[in-house]
Parts: sequence; structure tokens; C-alpha cells
Amino acid sequence: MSEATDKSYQPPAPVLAAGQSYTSITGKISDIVLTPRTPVGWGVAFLIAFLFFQVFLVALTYLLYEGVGLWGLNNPVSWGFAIIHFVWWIGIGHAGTLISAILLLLRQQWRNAINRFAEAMTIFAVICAAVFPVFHTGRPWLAIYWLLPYPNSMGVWPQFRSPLMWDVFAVSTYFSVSLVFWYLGLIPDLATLRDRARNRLVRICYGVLSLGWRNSAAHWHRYEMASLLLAGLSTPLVLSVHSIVSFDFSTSLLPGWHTTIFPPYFVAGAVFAGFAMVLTLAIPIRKIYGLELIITDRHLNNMAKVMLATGLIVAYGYFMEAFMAWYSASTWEQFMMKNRMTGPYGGYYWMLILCNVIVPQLLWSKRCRLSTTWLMIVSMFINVGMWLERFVIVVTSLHRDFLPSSWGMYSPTKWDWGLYLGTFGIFFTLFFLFIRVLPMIAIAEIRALVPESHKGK
Amino acid sequence: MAQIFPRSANSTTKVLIITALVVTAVLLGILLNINRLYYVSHVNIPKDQPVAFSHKHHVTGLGIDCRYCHTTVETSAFAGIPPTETCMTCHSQVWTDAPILEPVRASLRSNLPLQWTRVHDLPDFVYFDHSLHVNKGVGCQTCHGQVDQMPLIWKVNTLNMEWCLECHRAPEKFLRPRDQVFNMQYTPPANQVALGRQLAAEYRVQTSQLTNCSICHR
Amino acid sequence: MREEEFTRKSLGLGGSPLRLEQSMGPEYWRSLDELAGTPAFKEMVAREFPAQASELFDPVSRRNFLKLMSASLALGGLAACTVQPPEKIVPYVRAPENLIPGKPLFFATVSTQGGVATGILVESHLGRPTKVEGNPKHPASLGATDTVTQGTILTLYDPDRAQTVTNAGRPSTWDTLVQQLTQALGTQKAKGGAGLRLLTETVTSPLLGDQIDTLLTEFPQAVWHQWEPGNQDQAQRGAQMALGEVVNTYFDLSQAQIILSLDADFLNAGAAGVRYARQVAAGRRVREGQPQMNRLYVAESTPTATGSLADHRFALRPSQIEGLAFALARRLGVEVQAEGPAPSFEASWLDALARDLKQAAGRSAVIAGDHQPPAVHALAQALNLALGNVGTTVFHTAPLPVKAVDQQQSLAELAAAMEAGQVEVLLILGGNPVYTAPADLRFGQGLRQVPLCVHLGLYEDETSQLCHWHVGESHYLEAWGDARTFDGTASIVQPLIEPLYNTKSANEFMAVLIGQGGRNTYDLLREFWSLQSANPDFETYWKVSLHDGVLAGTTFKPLQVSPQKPLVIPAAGRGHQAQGLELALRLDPHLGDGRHANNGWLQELPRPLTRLMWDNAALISPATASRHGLNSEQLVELAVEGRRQQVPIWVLPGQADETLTLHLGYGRTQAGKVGTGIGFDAYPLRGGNALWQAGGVVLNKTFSTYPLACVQEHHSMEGRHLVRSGSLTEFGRNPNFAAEEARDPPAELTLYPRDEHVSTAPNAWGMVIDLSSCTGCNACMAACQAENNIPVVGKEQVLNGREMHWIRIDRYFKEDPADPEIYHQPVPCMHCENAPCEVVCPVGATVHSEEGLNDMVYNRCVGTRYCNNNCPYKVRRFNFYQYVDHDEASLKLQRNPDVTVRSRGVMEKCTYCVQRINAARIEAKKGDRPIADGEILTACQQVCPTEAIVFGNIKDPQSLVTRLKASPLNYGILTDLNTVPRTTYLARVKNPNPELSEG
Amino acid sequence: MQEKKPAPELYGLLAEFADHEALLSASHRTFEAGYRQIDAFSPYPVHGLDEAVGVKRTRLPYLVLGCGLLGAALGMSLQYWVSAIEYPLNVGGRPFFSWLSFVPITFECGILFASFSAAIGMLWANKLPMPYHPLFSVEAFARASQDRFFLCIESTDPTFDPEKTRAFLQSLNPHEVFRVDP
Repeated sequence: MSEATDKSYQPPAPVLAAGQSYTSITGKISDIVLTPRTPVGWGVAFLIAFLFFQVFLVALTYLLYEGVGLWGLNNPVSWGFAIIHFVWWIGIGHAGTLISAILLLLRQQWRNAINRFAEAMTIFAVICAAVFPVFHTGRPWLAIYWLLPYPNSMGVWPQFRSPLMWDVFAVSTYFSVSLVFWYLGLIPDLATLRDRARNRLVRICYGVLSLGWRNSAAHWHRYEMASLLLAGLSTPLVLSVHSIVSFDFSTSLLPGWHTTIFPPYFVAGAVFAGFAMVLTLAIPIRKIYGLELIITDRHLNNMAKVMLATGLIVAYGYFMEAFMAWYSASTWEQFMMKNRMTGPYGGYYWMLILCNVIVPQLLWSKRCRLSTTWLMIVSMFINVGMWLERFVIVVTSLHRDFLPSSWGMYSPTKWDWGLYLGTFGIFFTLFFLFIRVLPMIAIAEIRALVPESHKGK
Repeated sequence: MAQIFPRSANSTTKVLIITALVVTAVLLGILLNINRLYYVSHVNIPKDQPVAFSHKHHVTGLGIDCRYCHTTVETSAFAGIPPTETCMTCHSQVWTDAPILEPVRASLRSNLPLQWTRVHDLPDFVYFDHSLHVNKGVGCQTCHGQVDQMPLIWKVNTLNMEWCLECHRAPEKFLRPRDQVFNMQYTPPANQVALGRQLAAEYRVQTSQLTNCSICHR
Repeated sequence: MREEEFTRKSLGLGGSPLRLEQSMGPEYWRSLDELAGTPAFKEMVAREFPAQASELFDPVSRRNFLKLMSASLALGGLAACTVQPPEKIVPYVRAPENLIPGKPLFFATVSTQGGVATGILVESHLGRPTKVEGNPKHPASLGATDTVTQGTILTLYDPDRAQTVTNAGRPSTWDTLVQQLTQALGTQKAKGGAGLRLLTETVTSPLLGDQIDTLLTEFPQAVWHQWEPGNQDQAQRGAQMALGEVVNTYFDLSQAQIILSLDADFLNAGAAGVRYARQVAAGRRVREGQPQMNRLYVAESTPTATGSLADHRFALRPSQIEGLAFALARRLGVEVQAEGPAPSFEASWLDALARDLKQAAGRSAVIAGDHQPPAVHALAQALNLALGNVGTTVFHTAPLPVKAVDQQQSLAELAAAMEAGQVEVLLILGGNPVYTAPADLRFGQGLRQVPLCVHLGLYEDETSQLCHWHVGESHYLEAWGDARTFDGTASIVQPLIEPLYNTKSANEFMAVLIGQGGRNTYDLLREFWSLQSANPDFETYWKVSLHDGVLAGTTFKPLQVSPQKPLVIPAAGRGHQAQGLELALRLDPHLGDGRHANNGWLQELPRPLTRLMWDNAALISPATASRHGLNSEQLVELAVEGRRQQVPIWVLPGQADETLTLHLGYGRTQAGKVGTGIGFDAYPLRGGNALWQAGGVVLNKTFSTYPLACVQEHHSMEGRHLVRSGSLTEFGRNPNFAAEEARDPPAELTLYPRDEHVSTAPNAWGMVIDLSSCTGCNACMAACQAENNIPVVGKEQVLNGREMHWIRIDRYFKEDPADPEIYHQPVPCMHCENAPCEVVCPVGATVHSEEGLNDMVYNRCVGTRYCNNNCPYKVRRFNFYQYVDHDEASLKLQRNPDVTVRSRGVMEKCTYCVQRINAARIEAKKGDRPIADGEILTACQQVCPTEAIVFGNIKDPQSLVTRLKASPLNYGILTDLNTVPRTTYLARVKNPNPELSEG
Repeated sequence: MQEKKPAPELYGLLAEFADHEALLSASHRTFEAGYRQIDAFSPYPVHGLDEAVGVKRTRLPYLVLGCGLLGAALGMSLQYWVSAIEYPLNVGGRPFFSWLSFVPITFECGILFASFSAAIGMLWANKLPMPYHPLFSVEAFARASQDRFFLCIESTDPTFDPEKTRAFLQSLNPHEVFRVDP
């Protein structure tokens, strides 16, 4: 939309910078993986991530040993960090599939450069997210299988009216479908690596993974059909997942949770957060591995626009919450909103407005959208803002509900933080492994752009 | 480029895939039925006891009624295990110095109880009431099997919840007239279901309530 | 847990008397004697009850026994798929008669407070007393009990109790002690016992009194002292002034129409509190269409349960109470000659109050608080006489104690004698004088002068530290004894179990001193009472008395009293003068004088009104707090007559201005694992003339704070229609005022077919809670904790908002914080018909039963806590940690075998006592009959002194609960959420004096 | 399967091209020349190449639709069976068959089944995994996955004749023509 308002309109920069050939692209991307010498920087980064992963293991072990009492949970506030972070990670996990699915359907070629690691990010984020709902339960050793419908000697079954059951199905479906989609996308590139690898062992590995892909026209034909179908399926899936996550709240009767606007505004929020995280990762990587010619300013610009748009939807959501609270004339709703803004956790609410509503307005300016520094700052704000949003929804709604006698406060303990930081460990450990052993950009799809990039000039 | 894999690799792959599928299926099958397996549920495994007490001998051989020893079965949740006294009522007269009965006599002398090994052991969060079941026409044999044929006692049913539910969902399949409850030879008539329905009505069995959680769990 | 129970029983006392009780056959006592002697028996006791070395030798090692138990208990919380440990069944060797394994037995006995008895029935599972209930046949109980009595069952199993005889802290034997004592007494004999002193608490036990008499006749020079902080000194002195004699005063409030309390928390404290509560509540039963209501005026300096029920509550400083009494006396024509400064108190409402009392002459009552100065008691007596209440609502009898002494004086004499070195042998039977004696007596120092002192007590406490010998005292559920209740009626204290540890009762101790050594207390008792009773057929009388828990015909005859005219009140009898900050010291409603400090249940019950747990604090009114710039939890130093103590502040609406209230019983240094170091010791401030209240208190602020565990931080209802109330006149004008506050959705406003769940079950359980009766005494919480194996979680967890009580009493203040309306609202699970908690449970661990119960299936629960989020009433409780103690053997013996013990990670909540429902249903079904109304009493209902809680079958049109639900006062809370709660409330109806309410 | 039939002495002939236009035209001409057992290889999907070498339109979509519907049906019937037939319980006064609450899971099951059928169906149709293939023996073929375009005429083609076909391929002026051993 900025173009529309912008007087000096020039055609968008090409998706792929000019002067690239099949060979150059293939070489550039696959060499990152195939180089026998592991960059020192990578090693350091990986070690740090792995350290955080250890934090996760410690936090989890002690949690299992002592119980969720370790956390700041209490009677009014029975859900805390765990659920906040579940929603937060799941939200982040939305950009990947969205980019690969929806943008594929919309034939947005600029997706090609970023979809691969966006998808990877999705999968890792979902893994992090899945940790929380399982281990926040009092008896995870039972939760882990009693939530699955299987014929058992007790003759009892899960209770399918519970949104938590919906979560189980939604999240696991989302994870497995994303994984399949991602792997499918990898097959041709794995074949490329197989064919370029020098080391025999490496060749065998990629050989196995690429399933003997031959790039034949017939293969490509069915392959493209499959990707198209998967994209078509993932699109409603990705929308459903965060809607269902929002059902956890909206189907309850708690003021501040019991809201019909939640599904759309959770989905928008998820995309918002997802793109912010993609940028947070893409900008440094693109610099470090010198991929500016593949991940061009056009990509950053488009992603910024998507963030702006979804950000506005989210802002509308916040406004509607407040409006409906007033308009409903319900004691509970009105008190909830008042408490949110002026209660003990009021500060969090206004911080959230700052991060998610005010700061993103910078993206109206093209200069900001094209400056990696500014984009980085804005997306950082959004990452924090989305965390705050979940905190406000979960904690402030719970800590003061219907009976004033039961009101209380919530303050996370070091173990809450430990597990949260730990999940960053999981995420980045996996992510660094990914960029080391797999092509972080879909080579085949970039190749497809080469002809027209030549046309471009 | 040279081939990475031999010609045979193609067929090997197929075989591998199929085996993988089969193996997972089998493992899953075992996992799902773990609680039904006899070495978990201990069905049909006689347990060692401090005294080799034979129900077969006392019930079939001597024709002693269940209630002679299990005195509280009609009045209390717990059927009752006889105190040493009860054993000695007879065994002070017969088999007075049988070595096999030494533990019993020792118990009476030292005033230390005998310690039997529990065979029918429900989890502690399950509250079963013998008196009510007996009162509503559930035969001993229905759950405990042909005790009169058991030298050492063993379980004939898993006591898994699904097993309890069989009857709690459709008591008519198992109910018998009150006067037949302690009859070990009782064989259900051809019209069991019809009879069961009639008995259920007569004994006011509130079937719809029997599958409520708080009936057994509190 | 039935089967496990058998395991436990197995180690039970083969043929112990305790369970043969009911069969009162003569042969039974023989069996006792036979048994009690035999070493086998002792061994068995030892084996059942841990903490004795002897077990280590025997085949059934206690450890195995415990392993089995803890394993089974642990299983209670675990999944169905857990592989069970092998388990033993251990039958009796000789089966006791009348014992049906799996069926509890109830025995009548009495528990005492301040020496005065309350009748109780104790539930016994295979020899383990597990629960205390009220004894309907006992005048002081009428079927209910108070909070503290509920707690005493835990004390029985307290592992910190003194378990044997110790000499200078080292374990010794009873025989060595007896040897030493006889020696010492021998030397005393020579000088007629001149150096022998006996210190007891208030003794109402006729047998003990008799034994002491015998001792005193043997040692004419010996002196018997009595001391107990919560004594009747003031009342006795007052009576002396007003009536010229020391009498025991009690009331019949069922007759009273106007009741005035002069700082007396008579509904929640004192020997007949339960009885009074029931009578007063009965006089306010508009719920059953009775048009009249009694009117309760309460003048008090700190809000109490009684005050919260009052129709008119006047927050007065302690010094003003006396003034009020004088002012009333003047208005009601009592002629008084008061020495000392002229009392001056005036208030707009005095005339109205006086008129009200006068017009209800003969049907009113004036009740003075035990801690009020003698003057107030004297005036109260005079007022009652003047109003002609004596004989209708007020009664006088001979004092309850065997020997009514002025305890403060008595202790002072002892202290002096000790200082003077005149005391050579001091026997302390019960009590903890080193901790409780007035500070200025320096009792501790005195005690050090005594060459030989022996202390008999439940715990090795502060006093034991300074005594040469300590003898573990038997709990009242372990030993025979007797005691009198508020009207003199005597009861037998009947043991439920052989002593868990190697302990002695006061009677047993005395018996040794007076050479009855060989004889057991039961025989002594029986002999003693056979002499007392004129009854020809003593055998039957005795059996009936044991069975009923009351010795018929022992009630004291009311005395004819005559007023002293004019009533002269010496300066000594007057209270302190109003000056500066005033301090009121009160017994803690749960810990009493500190004796219950090691009782986790009582520590963790929120104190009425403050809702504080695990601590005491100086209560102060909001106005005064702001005047002194104080906040809650701020530490201050108080100084009274130069005695200092640091305490935290707690701001409490309704507290009288310029008045600090501090509860006794905390800051114990030798209480046990639970009680030591909990709270702040108020005794250092207590002494001289300031035993209960003092003026001119110096308050120094400090800058440190101290966290206090309060379970309800928010006092206001935020304009939500939770507690609904109106005056009697309003109710007359518009009976539906309560219902009209609700804005419920129309029943047809739902997406779901409402005919889907039509229950065919004959019963549908429901509950009604009458807010006009509830005094917020917490008895229901205590009873629930005892009945349902609810764990104690400790201060840290409470601070974290993780208390576990299944029923709680919400307390709200309305309007002016200086003089607020106080409301109590007990909140158990509502058992909503459209339960929000059920829908969100992913594993179906909480679902509905045909009878409308909101079942909670612990063993299915995985602990998502979603149900708790979605419960608008927040009645669910989660086991964040392994709260239940799986290790402490003795505590396991207390648990109710009919209720699953919950493990870590499991949600729990009120079940409407489903174990009791099932037990009744099973019996009914066996008898092929419907369950009668009142056949099932929930624990909270059974204990409630005011019968505020009514539970029953709402399908039965005749049942009380159905009739109450039909009352116009009936309403549910948060019904606008369409939860359709089965627990509903009856709106609070007050009966204010029209003259005042209009004014 | 190839192992099954008596192995011919030649698998086919492979021609290498520089870019996709060349490959595309070459494929068209080969097809017009009547060859049917042909296949083209390109490092990325080249638009129209599949028609050029006569690949039939895949029936994958119907499979996916079928599996999707099946999944959804299974999901809903499982929930119905569990909550209304196998163990009906009164949960918060909701109907036994609360179909409203069962929609999300039904939907997810549908998606799950459909997606897997799409992925597995594609591999199945492409006869993957197939780690061994004669073409891999051709050294240059490695670049098919990088920057070169290939056209292969298989010996199983009726009109295949080693000499003529090679000549024909040469006429398409490829970089080079390779012989592919079985």
C-alpha cells in the first residue's frame, strides 16, 4: 500500500538480483553445507545454543523431580509461563508454513528465498512449544499418553469437548504436516548435495535422504502437484491451529478469555510474531553468509509490509476487546478491562500497546522497511510485544476473576525462566545444526528464478 | 557420476520399509495390551501362602460355606479373612499336630497374626463393597471363579477397570438369584439376560448409576 | 482403601478393650485386665504404634508395615497402570466381638477446654480414632463441636508429643521416677509436706479432685496451686462483688430476645460456645418462616465471630466497655458505688439499647467477656438481676472447678514461695507455666530454685526444659478420666485407644503419689462414681453413662443468688484508664493459650476475620494505622509498663480506634517441629494489672517488615452480589429482595437440548448455606480437613496462594471501614449442573454423576489445572507438590480410610463428602429403602454449631434442603454464568433496632 | 522391477543440453519423432516439459480428496462413538454427542490424512525411494540436479534403434550424447 501513496513509484526490485546463473546459485548455497571446514563463528554460536539446551535439561529434570510447585503458579493463577510460552512459540511457528503455503498458492515468487529456513524455524518452534503443555501438567508421565485416544484396559477415553484435546490434535497435525512439507521441499536439494558431495559418506547420507530423486519431468510433475496440494491443505491448517489455541481461552468463561474475536486476532498475531522472528533470523544470516543477492531488499520490504498489515489487525483486536468490554455492559468484562489497564499488571498492558501497536507504525516508512537495522529493532519489539500479549491475556485475566475473595498475584520463579531460556537452547541448537547440514535456501526454487532474472535486465 | 548404491538397493529398500511397518504394528499391539497380559495382571497364577490352605479341600471336600470364614461378606465392604481362632476351632480337634499347620498353632501361641499374601488386590483409589454386590445377586464365583476347585487361590479375572465395567454396564448378564450367590455349582440358565433383567428390577439395581465415577472412586 | 485398612487393623490390639466397649458385658473387663497385663499385649501396642525400639525385634517389622502403608497410600494417587507392590493380609489372632472390618465405630467421650468438658463422639476405624463429632446427647455439644476440638485428633498422632519419661532431657523410666518421688515424698511426710507444692490447670475432674484431696490430707502442709491463662478470675471476682459469693454463671439463650455482649465472644469461645451458638442461631431462623428474631448487640474492641453476627456492633476501646456497663447500670436503675475515677461513657445509642433491654426484661441477657475487669462482670450480674433475667436466661451454680481459686493470686503465691526457696518438691500436672505465667512473676527463675520438680505434659515444652523430670502425658483419647461441663454435668473421658507412647494421665500420676499405684484408672473411676451415685442399679447406670457420654443426674442445682445492695466496686476491681494507645491481649481462637501451637491444622486455619494463618499480629484500625503511619506487615515494638515485644502490624477494619489487639499462644520456643518459632510471643507484654488489657501502650515503629500469610487479601465485594442481606423489616416488606439482585439468563437461553440429562436416580444432592447463621468460626474447615485427609502445606505455600482447604469462609467488609458490616460466606464446591470445570478436562477426570455430584476422579487426573481456571468459584485445589506426608508413620494412622489420599500433581475439591453418601446409599440399598432426610450429614454440616449448612436430597419435596431452597431468601452466586449451582445461599437477615437503624 | 525382466544390453541414450529452451524444443521434436519411452531431466521444474515428454496428468488430487474425507469421517465417528456410545458421561450438562465441540478434531484429522496421502502418494507414483538407477552411472548426469538439462530415450521404446536414435539425438545439437548401460 505504501507504493500507492508514494508519489515516486518505481517497479519492485527483482526477486533475484541480476547476474546469477544456475551454477553460481547452486554453488553458493550448497557450498555453505558441503564445505569440510566448519566456520569458527558457527562453532561458537552452536556452543552457546547448546549451553542453553543444557539449561533446559536441568530445568526439566528438576521439574519432573519436584513438581510444578517449582513455578510461580498458585490458586487463582493456575496457568502461567508454561502456557504463555506455548502460545508464544506456536505463534512464531506460524510464519514458516504461512510463507510456504499461502504465498505459494498466491504464486508469490519472493517466498522462494526465505521459505526453507522459515519452515525449519516453524518446526523447531513447534517443538519448543510442545514442551510446555506436556510438562506443565501435574503428572506428565500420564498426560503424555492419556491424552491420546487408544483402546486401554481401563475402558476410558479422552474427553473430546476439551479445547486441550483439540490442541493435541491441532498441534501434532500441524507439526507432522509441516515436517512432511519441509522434507518434500528438501528432496531435490538433497539430490543436488548428493551429486555435488565429494566425501563418500556424505554422498551416502544425502543419497539416502534424497530417495534417489532424478529430476525427471515426470517426477517434477507429480512433485509440483503434491506441493500444491500440501500448500492448499496447510493454508487452512495454519489458520486453524492458532484459532484452536485461542479456543483454549475463548471457550472458557473467564472474563478476558471469553471473547469471540480471539481466533482471528490470534492468527493475525501469530503471523505478526512469525514474520518478526523470520526477520530476526534472516537479517543476520543474510549478512553473515553474504546472501544479499538471494535474500534481497524486496524480501525484507515485503515481510515488513506483511508485519504492518497483521500488526494493524492485532491493534484492531486490542481495540475491539476494550470496546466490547464497555459495550457488553457486563460487570465482569468491564472490571477485567479496567484491571488490565490500571490494575497491578497495568504496566505490562501499556508496554504491550507500545511494542505491538505504536512501534510497528514505523513500518509505514519505506526507509525503515529497507533499513536492516530498523527492521531488526522493530521485529525485536514485536517479539517482546507478543510475549507481553500472552502474559497479559493469561495472567491478568486469571489473577482477578469473579470472587474477590480468591484474587491473587503471580510472579514467575527462576525455574519458570529456566525452562523458557532452555527452549531457546532447543531452538537454536536445532537451527544451527540445520544451517550446517541442510541448504538453508531452496536451491531448485531459486534456479527457477534465474531465467526471469535475466529477463529482468 | 558413479552409482552410490548397488543395484540390489532398490529391493532392499522395499523390504526395509515393509519390515519397519510390521515391527511397529507388533510393538504397538503389545503396548496396548500390556495390562491384559497375565504376567502383569497375575491372572491364573497361584500365590505362595504361609500355610498351604486349600479351598478345594475345605469347600468341595468338607463342604464348608464361604461365610464360615469370610464372615463379614454380607455386612461389610471387606469379606473378612478368618482370625487364627477360626482355624483352630477345628484344628484344635483334627490334624492337631500336622506339621503343615504349625504356623497356625504358632500364631495362636505367640499371638502374632498369620500373614497371607493378597491375591485379589484392587488399587487403593478403588472402593469395592462385598456386602452390596452379594446382596444384589452377584455370585462369589462370578468374580472369584471356581474357588472350590482351587488348591491354592488364584485370580481368574484381571480386575482391570474394563472388566468391572462389563458388569456395571450390563448387570443382567451376570446377576443370579440371591439364594444362589454362594452356590459354587451354579450355572447361568439359558434365559440369563431375561432373568437378569427381572432380578435387576427386583433388587432395584440402578444400572444408569453404575458407571458413575464416584460409585467406585472417591 | 478398605483392604489396606485390614492391613492396619491386623496389627491392631488383638482383644483390646477399646473396641469391645459397646458390648459392655462383664466378661469384657476381665479380658481387659488379662490382656492389659500380658507382655504380648504391650508388644502388640508397641508394634502397632511406632516410636518404640521393641518393634525392631519382632517379625512384622514396623518398617515393612510402613512400607506397605506408604506404598499403598502412594498408590492412592497413582495411575491405574501402576504395577502394585505385593501386599499382605494380616487377620486377627483373636477377633474382637462387634467389630466389622471396614465399618467405623463411634464412642462417646469428652474433650476439655479450660478444664470444662464438651461431649464428643469419636469415629474409630479398627482402633484408630480418625474423626471427632459432636455428641447430640451432651448439653454443651448438642451434636456440634468447635474448631479446636476438631484439631485435637491430630494432636493425638503428633509425632512431636513427649513419648516417654525423661530426666534432665535424657530418656529414663517411669519406675526410676516413682522411686525418686516416693523418696522425696518420704522426706516431705516428716514435715507434713511443708515443701510440697502441686500446680495444676483448672481441675473440674471429680476423681482428680478427690485424689488431690487425699494427697493434701496425707500432707496437710502441702499447697495446691492452679494456673491457666484463660481462667475465670475476673468473672469470679465480679461475682464476688455483685453476689457476695463465687458462682458459675451460664445462660439459656433460647429464651433470650435481646442479648448484649460486653466484649464477650461467647458464640465462639468458652465452655458452652457451641451450645450458645446453636441457641442464638435458632432464635434467628426466619428461614423457616418464623417472624421473630432475637436481637444481638455486641460491644467489642476487636471484631469477633460473635460481633460479625451482631445486629448492632459497637467498636469500643477496652476502657470504654467498662464505661458502657456503668452507663447502662445508671439507665437501668442499678445503684453502684464505684471507687476510683468516675466512669464516663456516653453514646447516642445508649438510650435505645437500654430501652430495648428493659422492654425485654426477663427475656434478655447481658454477657461479659472473661477478659473484662471484675467491674464489668459485677455490673453484668447486677444488670441481669435488675432485668429479672436470672432464672429465665441466666443461671448460677456452684463453681465448676473442684476448688475455685483466684488463679492469678494462686500462681503469684507459688512464685513467691519458690523465690523464697520454700518449695522443695513441685509437681506440675499439665500446663506450661514457664511460657504462660505473667511476665512480672519471673516464674522461670523461681522454678530454678526448686530442688525437685516434675512436669507432666503432652509435649516437652518450655516448662519441661526447666524441670528435672518430664512425664509424657496421655492424650485424652488415650486415658480414662472425667470432667464437668458448663452446667456441672459430669462425663466420663473414655479412651479410644491404648496410649501410643509410653505416657501417663494425671489420674495415673496422682494414683502413684497416693499409693493407688497398682490400680488402673478405670477401676478408680468406677469405684468413685459408684460411691457418688445413689442409683440402685449402678451397672446399668454406668453402661448408659459411658454409652451416652453423660453421667445423668450430676448436673448442678441452680443457686438462688441475691444482689449486693448497693453494689460496691473497689478500685482494684476497675479496669485501666483510657490513655494513649490501648492493648487488648486475647487467647488465640485456634491455639488458645498456646497449647495447640504444634497442631498443623489449627495453625493453617485462617483466623476468623483476619483470615491470617501461621502468625499473630497486632490488629489495628485503618484510621489509627494511618494516624500513626503504619501499614500491614510492618514491624513495630510495643512497650507496656516497661515490658517490650516486637510484633507485625495488621490493619483490620472494624477494630476499635487507638486499640491494638494481640493474640496469645505464639512465639513458642519449645512447641515442636510445627509450632516452634511461629508468630510472636505476647506473654512478655502480659503481667501485673495488665493481664488482658492495658492503656498507655508505647509503640515504636521499625523499618523492617514481616510477611504475613493471609488467605484473603481483598476485603470488598466490588459491588458484586455475592452476599445479599436485608433487615427483618425489609424482608417483611419485600421477601424476594435477595432474588431480585440477580440478573440470571432465562433457562431456555441455551444452544443445547436441556432434556439430554434427565437423571433417573432417586436422589439429587444439594446444599443450602444460611448466611444469617454463619459466624465464620471455621469449624467446617477444620472438620472437612479431618474428614477428607486434606494436607497441611505450610506458611510458604500459603503465602504463595496454595492452601488446600476444600471449603473456605470468604469474609467481606461492607461500607465504612471504621464500622463495617461484616459478612461471612462459606464456599464449598457448588456442584454446578452445567459445571464449567468438566467441559475443559481433557481426560474426563471430573464429570457429573447421576445424583448431580461433580465427581473428581483423582486417579484419572493428569493435572492440567484447566478446570481450576474455568471454575468461577475457585473452589478447586491443586497438589503443586507432594503435600501429603507419606513418611510420618503416626500421621498415617489418623487418615480416613474411606477417602483417597491424593498425591502430587492431582486436582482435588469438595465432594459433598461422597464417601458418606456412598456409605449411606449402600446401607439403604441393602435395606431396600430410600435414604432418609438427615441420614447423610456432610462433615461441615455435622460440625456446624449454628446449623448454617443444610445438605440433602432436592428431589425429596419433604427434605429440609428442598424446603429451604423454596424460601424466598434462597439465591445462588454467579448464576448469571448459567452454571446452575447445587449449593445455594440464604440471604443474610439482620434485626437492627428500628430506633437505631432509622437514626 | 528392472531386475525382473531380462536385462537388455542398453538402458537408453542420454543427451545433455545447456538450458531449458533447448531441452524443451528437443523434447517436443523427440516426441513428434514418435518416441514414447522418453524422459527429460532438469535441475528445476521447467514449465511444459511434462506435456512435451507426454507425462499423463497425475490422479494425486483424487487420492488426497478421498483420504481427506476418510480422515474427517474417522475423526468424527471416533468422537461420536467414544462420547455417545462407548462411555456416555454427563460432562457439564453438554449433550453426549456435542458435535459442535467435535468439529476441530474432525477437521484436523481430515487435514492429517490428506497431507500424508499427498506426500506418500507422490513418492509412490514416482516409484521412490529408488536409490539405484542406470542413469546415475552416467558421470555427467550429476549435473542434472545442478545446472544441466538432459533428455533420455530408453531402449524399451519400440522405435528405438541404437544407431538411428543416436543420430536423431545428435540432430538436436546437444552438448553431448551418452550411452546409458542397464
